Amino acid sequence: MQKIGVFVCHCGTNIAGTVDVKAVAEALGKEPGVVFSAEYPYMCSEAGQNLIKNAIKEYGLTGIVVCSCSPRMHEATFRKTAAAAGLNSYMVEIANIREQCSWIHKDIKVATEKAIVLGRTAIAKVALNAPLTASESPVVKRALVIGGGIAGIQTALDIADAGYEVDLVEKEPTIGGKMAQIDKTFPTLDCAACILTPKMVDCAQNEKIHIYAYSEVEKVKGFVGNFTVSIKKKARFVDETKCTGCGVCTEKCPQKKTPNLFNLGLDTRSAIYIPFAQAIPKVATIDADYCNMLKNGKCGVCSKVCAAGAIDYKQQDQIIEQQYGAIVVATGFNPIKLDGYDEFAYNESPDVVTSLELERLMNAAGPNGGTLLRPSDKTHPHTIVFVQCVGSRDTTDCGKPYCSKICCMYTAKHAMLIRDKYPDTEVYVFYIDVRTPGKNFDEFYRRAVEEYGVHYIKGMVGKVMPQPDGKLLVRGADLLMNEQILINADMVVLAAAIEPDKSARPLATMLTASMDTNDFFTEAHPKLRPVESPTAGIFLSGVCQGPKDIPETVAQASACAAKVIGLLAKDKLLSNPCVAHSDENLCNGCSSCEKVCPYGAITYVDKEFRMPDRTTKIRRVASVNAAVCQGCGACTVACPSGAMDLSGFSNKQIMAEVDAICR
Amino acid sequence: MTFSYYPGCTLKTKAKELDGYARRSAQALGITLAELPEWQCCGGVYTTAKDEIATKLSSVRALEAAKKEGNALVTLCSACHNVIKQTKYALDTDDDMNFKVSNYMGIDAREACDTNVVHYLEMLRDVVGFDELKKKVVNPLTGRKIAAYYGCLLLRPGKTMQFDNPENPKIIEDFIRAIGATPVIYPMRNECCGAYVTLEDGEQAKKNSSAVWESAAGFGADCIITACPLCRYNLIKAESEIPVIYFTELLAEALGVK
Amino acid sequence: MHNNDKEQILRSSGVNVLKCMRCGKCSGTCPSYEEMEYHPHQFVYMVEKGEIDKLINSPSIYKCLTCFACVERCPRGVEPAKIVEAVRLIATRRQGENHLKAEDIPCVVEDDTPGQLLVSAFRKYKK
Amino acid sequence: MSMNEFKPKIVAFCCNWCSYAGADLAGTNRLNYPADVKIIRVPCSCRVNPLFILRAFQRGADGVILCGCHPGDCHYTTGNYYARRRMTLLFSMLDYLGIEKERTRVEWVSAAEGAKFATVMNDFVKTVTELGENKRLEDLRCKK
Repeated sequence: MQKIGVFVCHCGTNIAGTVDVKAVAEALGKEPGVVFSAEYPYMCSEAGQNLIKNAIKEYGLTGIVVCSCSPRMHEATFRKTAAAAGLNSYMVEIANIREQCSWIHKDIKVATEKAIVLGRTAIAKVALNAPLTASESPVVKRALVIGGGIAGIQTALDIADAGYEVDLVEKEPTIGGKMAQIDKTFPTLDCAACILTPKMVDCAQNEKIHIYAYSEVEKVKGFVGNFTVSIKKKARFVDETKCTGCGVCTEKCPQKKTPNLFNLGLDTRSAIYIPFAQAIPKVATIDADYCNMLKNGKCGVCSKVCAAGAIDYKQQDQIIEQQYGAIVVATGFNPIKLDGYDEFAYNESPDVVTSLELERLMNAAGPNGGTLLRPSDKTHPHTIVFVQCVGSRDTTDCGKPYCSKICCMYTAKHAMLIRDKYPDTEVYVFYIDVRTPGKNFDEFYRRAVEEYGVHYIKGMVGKVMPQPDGKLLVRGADLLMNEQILINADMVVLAAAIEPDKSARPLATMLTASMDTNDFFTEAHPKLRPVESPTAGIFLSGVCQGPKDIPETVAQASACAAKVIGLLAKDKLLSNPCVAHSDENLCNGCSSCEKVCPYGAITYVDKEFRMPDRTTKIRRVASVNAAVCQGCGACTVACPSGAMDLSGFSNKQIMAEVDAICR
Repeated sequence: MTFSYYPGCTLKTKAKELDGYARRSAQALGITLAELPEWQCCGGVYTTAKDEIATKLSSVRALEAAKKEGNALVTLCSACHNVIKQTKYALDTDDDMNFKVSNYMGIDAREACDTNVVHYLEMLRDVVGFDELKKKVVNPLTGRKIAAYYGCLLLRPGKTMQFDNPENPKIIEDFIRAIGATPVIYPMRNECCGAYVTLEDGEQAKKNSSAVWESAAGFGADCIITACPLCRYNLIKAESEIPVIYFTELLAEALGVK
Repeated sequence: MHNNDKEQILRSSGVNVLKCMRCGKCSGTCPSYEEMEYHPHQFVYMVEKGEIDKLINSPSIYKCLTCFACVERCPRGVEPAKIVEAVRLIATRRQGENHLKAEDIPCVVEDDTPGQLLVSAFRKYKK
Repeated sequence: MSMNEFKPKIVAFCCNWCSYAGADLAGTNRLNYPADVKIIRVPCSCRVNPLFILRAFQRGADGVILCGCHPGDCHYTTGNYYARRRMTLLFSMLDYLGIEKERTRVEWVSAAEGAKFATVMNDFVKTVTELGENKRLEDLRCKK
């Protein structure tokens, strides 16, 4: 005989405001099997939980239903409550009367009726619940970090510091990411390379960190604590173990017309290259699209000049398979393509550049050795116009609806640096809003205006018009003056919106980690679990989760590492007991379930059965590996004989729910 | 290949050369332009208001007639093209508009107007092909530096017109290359000439139009070509120092049918 | 009265003025800016605030070229030109006397005036 | 019973990872949809046995909707593909039995698409309401 307790939560006024909680408790109290029914302002509070515990003990409850917020919120809480009172934690069901009832309906009568139906449904289900016990699975004490920018570097260093092995996968030939391309950092103006490169060296020297540069993740299998990942090491055509990074090959290579991607194509390099002086690993790479030897077999200069004999034109991509307990995504960002913004003449004039291109133009290791010159004629620019929000906060097809967050600050930085180094250059910044939340951020922006005399104009540029004399005529609105203004500029700098790296979407599919509509990874909880993906064992570091500046990225990267360490520190993980199981007496060994299982959790065994006539017979039956099964239930539907069922979501339970709703 | 053809009123009066050269060139290219019977004036400008129905009916009739002929509808004047194409877009996307027009006309408007509206330039690009056109040129205009003037009507609203990239179009430049001349790229090529405001405020239109031809001339163009009679009128009114002619005139010249 | 006008403008233009984020790109792009008393971004804002009469009585409504540059470049899809048109329609439909009268035409027409100009102007300035 | 008073019974199966979270997000954003929709949480859209849907119609449901992660985004990699195929077959069989195709639906709603969830539900309820009561498969013996 079931003895079910029902607990209706007011959630302050969140539920009680639109649902008559007393009426719900009263109606549900009359349901068959229910022996106790109560309501309380906050069921999740200590007092509320005590109410549940006392009722379980006092009435000897065999199952409880909590009518409250979404199970995604507090199912775990109430399971613990039940367990503390001696009830199996899987004898708990939640009726979601907040997110799926009180918050979406305004009419009290309608919402109350619905809440009763939802409660009734949960009661029908819990009456068929069975006690479940979680099994244990081991944790592989090794982490994978995907992306070698500042986020990935920081996460890898922190995990390694705690004593765990870390593999750092980077798709480019060197780690460093976007920060390596940046000249100075706000709000302190220290040099990005000076603070980044020591960390890169730390990564290379740390025994616990293994860097897979020029590599990509190919395939991911498994689950939290025990992932199996295939990493593709792309052919560099240079043996990493032999190359000393001397750079002679890059000097002697005759193919000098290769676009220098590290400088965003603003200058050229040789076909065999080391992206920048402080690259880690400092190993040459051959660009197969430009190398004459690889393209048509004519050249071989690099091979002749390499004293270490590291050049290997026959090198192939290599697949490495490795086990991990946790995976960190740190895939970062890129500025958007500006093809949809031809009104700013970006494709037409070389003197219209993005902010990241300006970083390279101003960088001492950049194409002009740190002197700011116009790309078109290499002259010194006297008037520079900055345009903010190019593609950010833009709901059209070519833009991004979100604020890219970093542009206001880096533009203030650029403006300030230019005014500092070239006081004869006038700098105009068109802004919609200046957004500077952050420590010392607004002070920084104000310094640009008050100390450096940067002209901030509230308004937007409508069009940039290249002139026959090479100038750029900028037409924009000055909303505070209520004027349309024309500025004859030498250069225009566009603060292009940032977007998640294109590799993130296929990676998310491999990891079965969810993403939002902008291709940023979603966090397990937007406030309380910001560095974890909803998929167990997947963690998020840096801009792949949302726009961030460097201090925020580093903070999140360390937070992410802490979560990974917390996981790796465990020897065993309790696994989800809501897994499939097969009734051997019904199973006919058809293999339908095995074919649909995405995890390979089902195998077939030959088993001896006693027949009614007292003989024995060997039959082939399905057997589920509970540690590998993730509980999707695909097999339960595929099974033609009805042998396969899913604990926690059994056929009978779901049927009972359907019945209760349709009653 | 046969198309229904909507010339529009100005092409019958002040812009006869735009029409005449277009017909002769089409013939030379093996395309038949069958003028719609009893077409009515498009109204010159599209009224964006959702509660304006009557002003859109002449375009609906043109579309319906073309559909009956079973042809795509070719337009030449930028204004006619803009008005008819926007009307078609409104019928396709605005249920209320479609409902009202259908009731008034006693037809299922969306269905009855389901025909492609193609500008003459689009026809050259997509049906003839600029490569093919190049082969048919008998009198290439080598050495001529020509500025394409798009104005606003062909390009905008970009989502509706689907003509070319509204901020950096290239169809007329490609056309110029096909007839052997050199295109001149200048930033004002997609800015407005002042349009009908010339009746309201002649100075304003003159200012707008001057900015256009001055920009083209500044980049070294020796003439400007357009598809719009009003653009041409305004530029000439603004005392353009370089000739402003219809693109069909150059086409006819290049094909040797001028 | 004001509210009726505002509703009529919103309905006939189909524009959601609340989408505007006040960037001013429309006014940064408008070829008639200098000639206008109220500028494209002000049209959007003033309609939102219900300041319709000021707009109706301003010559600005006859300055818009319907060139759609503001519509094309607006990052929020607000379509200011459609707002200007809707305001102008309120004025021309209400006035009883049109902004452009048939008897004005002969003195502005010259030999080379294209018919396109006359029909366009009639459509924009007269009901 | 006049059309205005008719309140359809609608069963929505939502996968735990995307669509149930999407429904929660619709709630968090206070996006209204009719109370006629009652959600059953399942681990994955592929857990939904065609028998559950038949049972719902047998017990008098007027519409059944199945929501899962977008194709390619399934938490279990391939579950929603199985669901899609199964439901295509089931729905055409139901259509043959007289349960109009409009009464059954598969929709992909991600955890970020609260607004889509509400839109889908509003539209589905409207469609089913217009179709009226489902009498085809209802087992009157199940009625009290």
